[in-house]
This record gives sequence, structure tokens and C-alpha cells, in this order.
Amino acid sequence: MEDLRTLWLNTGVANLEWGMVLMVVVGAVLIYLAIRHKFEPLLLLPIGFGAILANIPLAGLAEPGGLLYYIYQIGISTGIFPLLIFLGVGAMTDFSAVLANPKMFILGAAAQFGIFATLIGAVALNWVPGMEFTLEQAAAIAIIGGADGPTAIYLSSQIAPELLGAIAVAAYSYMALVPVIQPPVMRLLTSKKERQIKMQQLKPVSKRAKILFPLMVLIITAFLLPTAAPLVGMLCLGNLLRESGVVDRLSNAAQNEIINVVTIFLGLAVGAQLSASAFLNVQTLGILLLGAVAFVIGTAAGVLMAKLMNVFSKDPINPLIGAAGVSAVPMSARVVNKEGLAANPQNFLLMHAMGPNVAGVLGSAVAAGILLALVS
Amino acid sequence: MEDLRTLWLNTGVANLEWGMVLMVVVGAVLIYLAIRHKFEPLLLLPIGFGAILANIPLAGLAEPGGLLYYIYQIGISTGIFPLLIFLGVGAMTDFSAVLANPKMFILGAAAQFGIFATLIGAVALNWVPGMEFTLEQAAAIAIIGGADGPTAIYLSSQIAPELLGAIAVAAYSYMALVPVIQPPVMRLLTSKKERQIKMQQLKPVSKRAKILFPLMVLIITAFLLPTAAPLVGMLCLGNLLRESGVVDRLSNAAQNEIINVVTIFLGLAVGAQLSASAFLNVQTLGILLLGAVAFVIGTAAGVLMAKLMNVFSKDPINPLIGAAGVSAVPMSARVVNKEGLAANPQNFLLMHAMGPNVAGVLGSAVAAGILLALVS
Amino acid sequence: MEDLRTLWLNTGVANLEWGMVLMVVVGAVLIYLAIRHKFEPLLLLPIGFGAILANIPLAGLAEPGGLLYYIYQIGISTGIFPLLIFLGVGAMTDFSAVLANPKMFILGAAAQFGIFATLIGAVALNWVPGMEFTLEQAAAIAIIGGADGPTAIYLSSQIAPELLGAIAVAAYSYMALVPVIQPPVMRLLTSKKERQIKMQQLKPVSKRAKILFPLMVLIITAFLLPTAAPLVGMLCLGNLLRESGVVDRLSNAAQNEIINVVTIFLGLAVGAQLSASAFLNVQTLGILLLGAVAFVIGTAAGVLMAKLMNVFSKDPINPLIGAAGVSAVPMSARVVNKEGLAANPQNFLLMHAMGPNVAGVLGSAVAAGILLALVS
Amino acid sequence: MQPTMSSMLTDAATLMAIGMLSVFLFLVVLTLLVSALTKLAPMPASAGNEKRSSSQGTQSEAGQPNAAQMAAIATAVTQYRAAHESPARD
Amino acid sequence: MQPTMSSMLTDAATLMAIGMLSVFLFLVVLTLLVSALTKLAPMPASAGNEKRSSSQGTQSEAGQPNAAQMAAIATAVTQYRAAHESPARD
Amino acid sequence: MQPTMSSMLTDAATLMAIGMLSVFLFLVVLTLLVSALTKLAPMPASAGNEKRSSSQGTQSEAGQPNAAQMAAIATAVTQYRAAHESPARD
Ligand code: NA
Ligand code: NA
Ligand code: NA
Repeated sequence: MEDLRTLWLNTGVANLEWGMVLMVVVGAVLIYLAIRHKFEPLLLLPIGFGAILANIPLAGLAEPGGLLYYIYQIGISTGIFPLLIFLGVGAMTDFSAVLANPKMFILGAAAQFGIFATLIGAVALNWVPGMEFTLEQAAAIAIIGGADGPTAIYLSSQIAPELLGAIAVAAYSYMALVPVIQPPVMRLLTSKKERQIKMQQLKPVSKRAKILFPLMVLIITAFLLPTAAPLVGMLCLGNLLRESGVVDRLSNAAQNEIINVVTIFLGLAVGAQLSASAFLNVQTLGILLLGAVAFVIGTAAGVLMAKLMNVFSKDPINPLIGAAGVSAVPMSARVVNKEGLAANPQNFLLMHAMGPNVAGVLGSAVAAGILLALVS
Repeated sequence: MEDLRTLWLNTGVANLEWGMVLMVVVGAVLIYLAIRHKFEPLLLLPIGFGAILANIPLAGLAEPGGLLYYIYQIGISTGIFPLLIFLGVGAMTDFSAVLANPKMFILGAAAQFGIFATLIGAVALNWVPGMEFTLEQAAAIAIIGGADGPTAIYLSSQIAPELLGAIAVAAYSYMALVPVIQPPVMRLLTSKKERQIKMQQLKPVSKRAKILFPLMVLIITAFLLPTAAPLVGMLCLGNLLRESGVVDRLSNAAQNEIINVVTIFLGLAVGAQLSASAFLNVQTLGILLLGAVAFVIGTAAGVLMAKLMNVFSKDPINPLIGAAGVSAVPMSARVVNKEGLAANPQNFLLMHAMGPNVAGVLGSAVAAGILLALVS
Repeated sequence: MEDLRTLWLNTGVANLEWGMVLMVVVGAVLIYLAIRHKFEPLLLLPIGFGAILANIPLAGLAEPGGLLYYIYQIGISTGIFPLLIFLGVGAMTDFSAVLANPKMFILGAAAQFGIFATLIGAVALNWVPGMEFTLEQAAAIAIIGGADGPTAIYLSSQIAPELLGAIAVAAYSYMALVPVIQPPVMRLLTSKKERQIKMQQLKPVSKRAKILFPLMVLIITAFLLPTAAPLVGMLCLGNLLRESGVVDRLSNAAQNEIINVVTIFLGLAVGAQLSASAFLNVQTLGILLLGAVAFVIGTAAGVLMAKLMNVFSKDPINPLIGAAGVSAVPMSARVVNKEGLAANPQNFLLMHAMGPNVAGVLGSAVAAGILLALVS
Repeated sequence: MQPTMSSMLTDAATLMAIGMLSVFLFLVVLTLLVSALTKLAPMPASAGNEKRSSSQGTQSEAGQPNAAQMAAIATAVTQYRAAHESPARD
Repeated sequence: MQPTMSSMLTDAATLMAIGMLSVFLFLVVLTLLVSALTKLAPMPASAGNEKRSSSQGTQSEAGQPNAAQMAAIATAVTQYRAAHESPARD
Repeated sequence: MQPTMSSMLTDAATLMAIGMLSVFLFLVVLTLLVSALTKLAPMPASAGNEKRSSSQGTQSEAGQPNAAQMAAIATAVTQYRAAHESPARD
């Protein structure tokens, strides 16, 4: 009898709280979006599963001694996992498109306006009763506008870990929603004639330039913005492994073994931050709202800067490619390509959009470094 | 001279103890069985090697500061390694056979009787002078009857780490001995006519059902038996990675990189628990005896339950497949197939036996959860 | 204004020290040698990059809380990373050449004279003003003569971690310079007639002998030199995984996933030890000098021993193969082959040189064990 | 502190009863739910074909190989694996 | 301790100004340096060919495959990948 | 505490003597045991063939490839490796 009672007390039913049930539903929704609608499945599936695991009553998976707790402490608190993801991203990224046309870096800079405008928005939301964000939290939320998952997780883990779950979910969700969010903004700000602009073919880039590029970026970062050195440094290391051509074993390890294994653990540990008390509150609504705003503003800033550059540029620039500056590689470059084809079925913008796109990865890492330097 | 003396004092010969020599022999025997007789070589080879390494005098590989000590503390004490193995097992397991014929779950439940009967046996062994098992130890020994290595290691690491080495060795040895242990029991409890029963072909299972299955198992576990959530949760995550079809990178990482690397370390760390004081005692004899008993009882319970089900079932059920309920995937399903062919050369039972077989994996994880809830 | 000032104080330019700039240059030189001249790129590229990262002012990557700090503490201080590299090296090494002709072990022993002679040299350098080496430091420097990177890193991390960076750089640089350092020594000590000696074809080796070999080495190590057991043990485990033929999954994991991932991290963490204060001093000059001496003496000792053995041997021995005893697998075996062909275009010595070559790996691990036993 | 033998045996017997009950309960619930699941998510008629064609679409336009090609392919894969598994120190 | 709303807004606005300035500064510097880099390290005329021939040298002496072989090859790789990706418990 | 120069040199010399002795002792013992080993476990006459046929048995029934197939195979593997090594962001 005693044992039966113990067993009953050990069931989940006897320990159910409504918050946990709701969080399990949130996890299930994320998994549904990942599998059915292919919303960034590599991250949202593990995040959703981690959310369910962490909210199983009594199992204690996210409490000291539990698997998800260990993973979080080892990989997220320390910043190791997002940095290793950046290593893999560096090894997977071909910077040729931006090396062939360095002006594209400007578009990658412009699109970061989404980050800094959202920062003001987050602070302004303090006027709304029940919503309160410190400057650190506002900065962590703003980085969603960088459209770069690991950057958002890294910055958030360093300056606002209490918001990490909601920020990561918002960042990856909006990255998945890029094909929905960006096109209306792009069409609103451009004329059909502008969208039909054809761009000149890119010149090929020498192997030496590709090898020297990551080293140059690293040195500039060291001189100008050392707080961005962890993120930018790992990105550059990965890219150097890739382009050097003498360490294919290591480049492949960074692109496959390391990034795959870390992605599973990163997703689980981020999902484990989705507790009812941390997620089911009005702040999360604010984060979701601000995230969408950040994407819209970033897209608009990129497109407008491209229009401005087109005025002064010798070679024509299609303003659509400015939208790719938010990064969300390679999703937003594909969106640009699709919009370009819609305006002119012969206008293939994919390679041109890859320039601002990879520049945007650097841009948001730089923005994260600035926020780290000034806010924390 | 002083140096020569120091060197001599640093040789193994000068520090030899008989216990260590015997444990090196035990390690060598495990390696021999692994290589020559293919006894679960993926685990028994590293375990045997770990046993030798840990028993080298002065090397201190299993003492604080030594490699095997670190691996044990990081991966076994915390339960991380067996859980990662379960992740990989989930990603490698196709549950179609049991989804096509859900009654097979009942056989996976029946075979767990081997666990609980052995629990009583272990307690009863306290009558034997010199043998003394607490209830925690008895439960850890009993789980050998689950015929599932990582489950045994996980439970043992949580409630009876002092017996971990012997329990792991017994579990994997008997899993390798399934083709020797099970057939006599199966033949004793069935008539030739029963063994000749042909079963109906399995219906195919939809992709959607395969995707929803791991999520359903997770939810049931959360409601009914949260203490099983770590093991069952990682199994379900692995299976969802596999079946979702949208994260092949992660599924492959779980099935290859993660499980292979963890297997090496898990084996070494488990082997390092095989010290003379922990292994060369009468308790180990008890564990080996009880392990064999557990397999026999589990097999018998599965076969008898299949006979019972055959009485009531509309479709014929060959009682042999009940034996596969102990799990030991896919070894016991192959044994069932072989026995079926021996009775009738046209009777291929492999796919039918896979049902109880994978159900048995779940069954023993559930049993481990119950023991964790009630014993620890 | 305040913020602008904060940002300025957070730039690298405002915090630049000359030592850091010089170390960044050192890192860049290592990367240049790795990419342009293929100097052991798998190690020297990550080491060079780690040196740059660690010397970025304010970024704190090598200080507590930084990525490189964590990697160093987890993998180098504990000795885990060099041991895992040895596991992979074992799984990649085919000992057939030395099993077919066991006398080759003697050449692998002779070449270790480079280590012990350098030990005296390092102590003697204490006469030079400003250079001061303890016996521990002298031993760690001497192991460079073993021409084996992971052995040098392991020993150095255990007895002289303050010299780790310089020792690792010297070890890998000289391994890359083997084709430059060895040939003059080889030609100086042999006549053209000796270099023309053709050796008998090697007999094939049975699978059983290959399987028993790593176990035998492990047992001898356990009896005679337990302090070498971690290094030799992991080498033997890797080789047993390879030769057993029953655990290909694990062997492949050791040769690929494990060694590739660990190589990236090991290189970064070793590079992070290259701080200005630790590297830019007169001791480093001494280390670089002694390293070159060690290679020369080891090569000479191997060649002279081969000449001696040729006098007494029934079968002819080409003295050139003695040079391969320093290890630096497979570089020095290739150098031997090239010198042999230069003397006689029909004289292929590659397979014969592989014997002393792999014997040298064991030889330097044994020497490291002796130094650990007597010095620390 | 030390439990008596008979109390331990009683504990063990209770554990067995409750344990087997719980295992059956769990797996019977699972049986029922899976039966419901497979009824609610039945096998679509064309699922097999769909999968094949999608994998073709993403991986190759080459169509079905003929017998001679198949032989070459099998050997190629064998060779590749052999090469891949024979490790070389680099 | 708690900053007032208006001071926080001022902080945020300053942050935006300095932040965007810095991002632009960083990426403009990068633009200039990359422009210099691509001018200093131009594309050699024969780079593409060089790369191809070197990979031939290290990996195969077989020359260019003909069309039939290419078909076989494409299928072989497809098959190999499919086999590689369909996981089997061993 | 600080050892004198001459005592350190003596230590180092002793270390060299004992060290080289031990290294030789270890590897001579190994030489003898390996000689014994290779005599006790000699190469079976058919080992080479056995290995080849076993790998055939487990991996392919396709028999020996002819020269044309070999060419296709070599190219296939080359192509596969090239494809495998050229990383694509997905
Ligand atoms: Na971005
Ligand atoms: Na089981
Ligand atoms: Na050596």
C-alpha cells in the first residue's frame, strides 16, 4: 500500500501543474512547425523536445544533476556551444560573393539597423504596464534582428540568460518566417523597375584572397572590437580551415561532426530554458513582437541603403539584394532571388544576394560585440 | 644508484598484487570473447581493455587525475553516457514492427517479469553466508534481466555504483549468450506444432504514425512514470530525429558520431570499475548467477504470455516470438527466427519477432523507471 | 560621450601592447608555414590561430571564462587530448613492418638517444646567462627529440606546462623540417655503397600476430614501465580496435571523429599558451636550438646503430633506415626512401623504413614514461 | 537501520507485484493508444512511391540503373568502402 | 539604482547612434581592405585548371569518364548515399 | 633548494644512462617476444585470399570487376570524394 502510494506520488499526473502542461504544448507546437512546415528544423525540433523534457514533473532533467542541466552549464553558460556552431558556420560559408564585390559589406552593415532600432523599441515597451526590460535585456532582445541564431544565443547567454529561451525561439522562428516577413517590405519600398535591375556578373576571386580574408577580418576585429573576437574569431577559424586547402580533415570535422553534435545539445539545452515561469508571461509577448519589428526594420534599412548606393554606384545595384543583409543565410538570399524572378523571369539575383547575406553574418557578430562592450 | 632504485620502484613488477594480475586476466578473457567469439565486441572489448588499464599498478589511470577517472566522473556518474547511447539506439530503431501490431507491446511487458523475479532472488541470496545485497543492489542486479546494456549501466550508476562493473559485464555477456540461453527454454515451453504457427504478414505503417509514436511515448511517460523520462526521453528523441525526415544530419550524428565515440568511453570507464576488490568476491558470483536466472525467467515469461495471447487472439501468434520480448535487439529476434525455421523451413518470424523485441527495449526502460521511483 | 569613451577603451588599439603584436605575428608566421609550406598544417594552423586569438587584448579568450581557457583546462591540463590523439594514432598505425622484422625495434630504441643527449644539453645551457632550466624543464625539452607531437605535449603538460607552447611549436616545426634536417646527417654518416644496400622483402604477418601485438606491448608496459601506461595504453587500444576486425565502427571513430575534433581543440589550446611573456624570451631560443640538436643526434644514433647491426646481421641492413627511428611518421620513412632512391634508383626502402618508424613512436612513448618516472 | 531478511523479502515481493502491474499498465495504455494512432493515421496508398520519387528528385536524375551498371555500382561501393576503411596515416 | 525611463531611452538612443556608427565603420574599413586585397591578390588566369589537375593527380589516373560511365557513377553515388543514410542497427 | 650546476649535470648524465638502458631493455624484450609471437602465430598460407573472399562475402556478390568497370569505379569514387569534400551550406 505504502509502495502504491509512493508510486502514485511519483506519477506525473499527481504532480501536474498547468504551467508545465502549457509548456509541453509549446514544445509540441515547435516540433510541429519544425517537421510539418520545416521551420528551421535542425534547431526548433531539439528546442521543442527540450522544452517538453524540461517540463516533465519530477523528472528533473533541467535541474542540478539532470542531463539538460549539465548540457546547459557546460555548453551555454560558458558560451562554448554557440562558438562551436560559429566555427562550423565559418567552415560552411563561402565568402566569394562578397569578396568579388566588397561594397556589399555596406548592405550587411545597413541591415543591422534593425538591431539598434529594436533596442529603443524594447526600452520604450517599459511604458506598457507589466513589461519591464533592463538595458541588458533590451540589447539581448534586439539582437534577434541580426537574424542569426548562434549570435543571439551567445549574446543572450552572456547578458540576459533569463530570456534565453524566448529569444532563441523568436530568433529561429522569424528566420523560418523570412519568406513571409520580407517580401511585403521589399515590394513596398521598391518600384517594379528597380526590382528588374540586372546586376553585372561577379568576377572570380583568387584562392589567396579567400585565404587572407578570414585573417584580415580577425586582425580588424582585434584592433577595433575585441569583444566581438570570440564570435568573429571562431567564424574566421572555420573559414580558414575551409579555404586553406591543407586541413580538409579539420574543415570537414567542423562542418559535420562538431556542428551536428553541438546542434543537438544546443537545441536541447535552449529548449530546457522554456519553463512556464520564464516563458508564459507578458515579456515573451513583447519579445515576439519586437523580434518581428526588428526583421521588418532590418529588411527596410537594407533595401533603402541599396537604393541609396544605386544612386551613386557606377554599376547598377538591384535594391532587393539589400534585404539579404539581415543574414538568415541562405533563406533571405533565396527570397531575394524569387522576388527578382517575379519582376523579371531572366533576373537571377541569388549570387548577388549572397554577398550582403554573408556580410550580414559578420555585421550581426560585430553588432553583438558592440552591445557586449557597451551594455554589459 | 638512487635513480636505478627509483626506476625499479616504478616498475609494475615491484608493485604487483595478485588481485591486479587476476583482473588483467579477466580483462584479457573479455577481450578474447569479444574478438574470437564476437561477444558484444563493441562493448566488451573496451570494457576488457579498461579493466587491464585500471589494474596496471602505479599508472593510476582509474584514480583521481587519471584518464579513466575523468571519463567515469563525466560520463557515468552523471548518467550522461548511457543516455547518449539511448539517443543513438532510438535513432537506429525502427518501431514499424510493433506499430503494425501493437499487441506485441504486451509481450515486451511480460518479458520484464525476469527483472522483478530476479529482484526477489537477489534478496533471497542474503541467506547465503557472505552474500549481502541491499534492496538498491538487488534492483540494480535485477535489471540485467532487461537484456539492455545502457539501461543496466544507467540504473546501476544511479542506485548501486559499487556493482556497476560486474553488472555491466554480466548484462553484456548474457546478451551475447542469448543464442545459447534462450533456445532450450523456448523448446521446453512450446510444442513443435506451436513453433510451426505461421503469422499474418504485417501491414505497412504510415510515416505520420511513426513520427507521432515517439511523442506519444514521451507524453505517456511524462504522465505515468516521470522517473523513466531520462531514458525513455532520449530514446524517443533519437527516434523522432530518425522518423521526422527533416533532420537527417542530426539523426546520422546520433547513430554514428555520438554513439561510436560514447561507446569507446563508456566501455573504458565501465571496465575501469573492475578492480580486484570490487569484482573478485562472492557477490560477483551471485550477480552472474542471478543474471542467467533473469534471462531464463524473462524468456519463459515472454513465451508463456505469447501462448496465452494465442488462445484469445483472432490472428495466430507463434509463442516463440514472446522470447524476443527480453529485447537484446536484434539478437533474440534472430534466435526466434532460427527456431521458427527449425520447426518449419518456410516460417520466417524475424519481422514478427522484431515487434516484441523493440517493445522490450521500452519495457525495460519502464521497469528501470519503476525501480528508480520505488527503490532509491 | 561617455559611451564613445567606453567604446574607445574597448578597442584593441587602446589596449595594445607590443608583446601581443609580436605574438600575433608569430601566430601569422605559423599559419603561413602551415598553409604555404605545408608544415604539419593539421597542428600548426590551429596553433597559430590560437596564438592570435589568445593575444587579442581584452578579448580574454585564454583567461578564466574564455573558450581557450576552458579547452586548455579540460583537455591539456588533464592530459586527455594528447591521449585521445594517441588513440587515433594507434588506430591509424599498421605495425606489420616491424612485426615482420622485429630487429627494427632496436633502431627505434637507438634513435631515442637524441632525447637523452638533449637532456644533458638543456642542463648544460644553464651556463648561458639568462637561460635557466630545471631538470623537469630539461626533460620536457628533451622529448622534442622523440619527434612525436602528442608525446611532447603530454609530457610537457605534466612536468613543465609553462614551456608547453614553445615545446609544441618546436616539436611540430622540426617534424615538418625532417626532409631538411635529416638528409645531410644521413649522407655524412654513410658511404654511397652502404646507401645502395638492398634489403630482403618483408614476410607477411598473420592477423593473429597483429591482434596479439598491442596486448603484448600493453602487458610489457604494465610490468616494466607503468608510468608509460597512459600513452602506450591508448596507442595499444587504438591499434587493437583497428586490428581486431570486430569493432570497425569504433576504429573509424578513433581515426576520424575523435582525432579530427581533438586536433582542432588541442591546437587552439596549445596556441593559447603562446603569450608574449612565455614565448618571447631567451628560453624559447634555447628550446628551438636544443630541438634541432635533438633531431640531429637522434638521426645520427639511428643511422650508427643500423651500421652496427649491419655488421652482425645475417640479412643486409641499409643504414639509412636507422634515421626513420626518430619516428615523425611517415615523413622520415619517406626521406629514407628518397635517399635510398638517390643512391640506387631501384632501391625502394619505404616499407623497410616503416619498421623503425613505427618502433620510434613506441620508443619515444617509453622514453616519456622513463622521464615521468625519474624526473617528476 | 539494517532491515530484517523477511521485511526485505516482503518489500521485494511488493515491488514485484507493483512493478509488473505498472509495466503492464504502461504498455497496455501504449497498445491502446498506438492502435488508435494507426487507425487515425492510416497508410496512404502511394506513400512508398512518393518517398522513392522524392529521393530521386533530390539526388539524381539518372533513372533506374540497368543490370550492368548495378554490377559496376556494387563493386564501386565495395571498393570505396574498402578504401575508406583501410586507414592511412596522413 | 533603477534608472528612470527617460534616462534609459537616452542611453538606448546613444547606443543606437554609436552602434550603427561602429558597425558602419567596421564594415567600411573591411570594404576598403578587401578591395585592396582583391587587387593585390588577383585571380590567376589558370587557377581553375590548376586546381582540377592537382586533384586528378592525387586521386585518380583514370582520365575523364565518358557519358555511360557518368551515368553509372551518378547512380553509384546515389545508391551509396542511400545505403549510407538508411540506418541499420548492427 | 636550488641544485648546483654540477649536481644537475650528474643527475642528467645518470638519467641518460639509465634512460637509454631502459629504452633498450624495453624494446629488446619486445623484439624477443615479437619474434616468438610471429613464430607461434605464423602467416596461414591462404590468409590473403581468405581476407579478400570474406570481404566479398559480406559486401558484394558481384565478382571481380573488369577493366572498364574498374575505370568507372575509380572515377565514381573520385567524384564521390570530391562531392563529399566540397562543403555546401544546407
Ligand atoms: Na545578421
Ligand atoms: Na528489455
Ligand atoms: Na619517436
